[in-house]
Amino acid sequence: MIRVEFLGPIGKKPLEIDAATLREVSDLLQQNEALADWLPKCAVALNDMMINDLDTPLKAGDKITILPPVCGG
Amino acid sequence: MIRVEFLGPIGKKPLEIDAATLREVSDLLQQNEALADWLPKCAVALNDMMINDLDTPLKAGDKITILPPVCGG
Amino acid sequence: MELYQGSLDVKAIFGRWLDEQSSSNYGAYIPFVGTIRAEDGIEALSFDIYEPILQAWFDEWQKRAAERGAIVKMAHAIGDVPVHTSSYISAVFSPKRRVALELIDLFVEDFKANAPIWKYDVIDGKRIYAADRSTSMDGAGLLAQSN
Amino acid sequence: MELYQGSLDVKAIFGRWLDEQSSSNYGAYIPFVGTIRAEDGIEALSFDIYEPILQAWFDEWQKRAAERGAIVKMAHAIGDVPVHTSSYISAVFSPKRRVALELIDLFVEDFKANAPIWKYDVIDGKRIYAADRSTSMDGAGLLAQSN
Repeated sequence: MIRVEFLGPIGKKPLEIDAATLREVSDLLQQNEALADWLPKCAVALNDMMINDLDTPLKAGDKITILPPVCGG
Repeated sequence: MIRVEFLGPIGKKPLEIDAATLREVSDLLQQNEALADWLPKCAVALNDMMINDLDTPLKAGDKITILPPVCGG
Repeated sequence: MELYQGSLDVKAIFGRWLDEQSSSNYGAYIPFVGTIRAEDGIEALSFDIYEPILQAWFDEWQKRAAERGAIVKMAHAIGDVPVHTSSYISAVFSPKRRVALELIDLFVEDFKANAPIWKYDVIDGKRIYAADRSTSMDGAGLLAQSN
Repeated sequence: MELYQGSLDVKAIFGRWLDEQSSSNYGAYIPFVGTIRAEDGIEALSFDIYEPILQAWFDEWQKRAAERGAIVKMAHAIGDVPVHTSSYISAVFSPKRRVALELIDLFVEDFKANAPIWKYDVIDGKRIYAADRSTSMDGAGLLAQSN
């Protein structure tokens, strides 16, 4: 299982999903209407490392983090 | 009389001179060998205002200040 | 990197960083102190922070600063920060003035763009995400791409 | 503008400026703290200041800052300042981050170029003009022109 966590204002509980690549995660999340507005604006981390490649392979126990637009300071 | 003051490291006592314009002050100071190395590097103030014009007229009681290269901080 | 519940004690943090580097022979110390402005009827701002990625971001910046002989410091508030108090302090120490002035600008701007911190207006006790002032992080939209 | 005999009390000055502006609704406060580095065998640096022109320079900067909604502050030491102590603090307060970051850079650089302050190395108790690190002010050479 892959754990997907949604940070800050998204206000959505974590999901546990099956996926072999980040592309499969993308496919699954895009089916979720509550995320339609968020996904185009959100960055993604795998095990707390920022990632930029949809072909990133996943393994059981991986944690994916969805980061909405930020404003520190 | 015009008073000419030399600041910081120049280490020269003030002069009292007669001069009608800054150009005349320049002529007088250029005759002073001790100032030969300083004058090309020094900026000038008249009554504590920085000036850039040799034709600036002078009047009795004016104070000219010679400012060598600076390094605050 | 230091995270605090609520407003920062600006003088204490400034003074401690100064003391810690008092014999490090840095010639320039530039802190940036961010204070909550009273505007739009807010009583406070409130912050969520995701610490693991903030720490990684900060560690990467410490490396970038070290390449120029400098160090960076950062403190940020978690939760509610009332107006006219401080939520954020960052700082650069450097042997030289130019490096310090350049790094504080880059460091603060990259912080605004990429530190995983979310801001909320607090109005009548309610917490409202500051969507209009927030910016997408580098790489945003990856999961929204058509396949 | 504040001038002090000898080293600056950095924490006191930083804290007082912070307190003075505590309800001014500035969002950004950026001090620049300059500290004497131990190098080239110096025991201290020493400074001469010509206050009337420094005050005029500072007043002009206060106007420039005001045009952008900001204010500037400055403190400098007169006389000897031992290594690892502070000779110089300047600061910008501004409603907005970008203005503060831009002004502190311009303010500090113009200070280095045009504030009427002369620096001396103190080595074995002797005061030696720091000629190699000093720069001519804007308009230098006026009196050396051939007529």
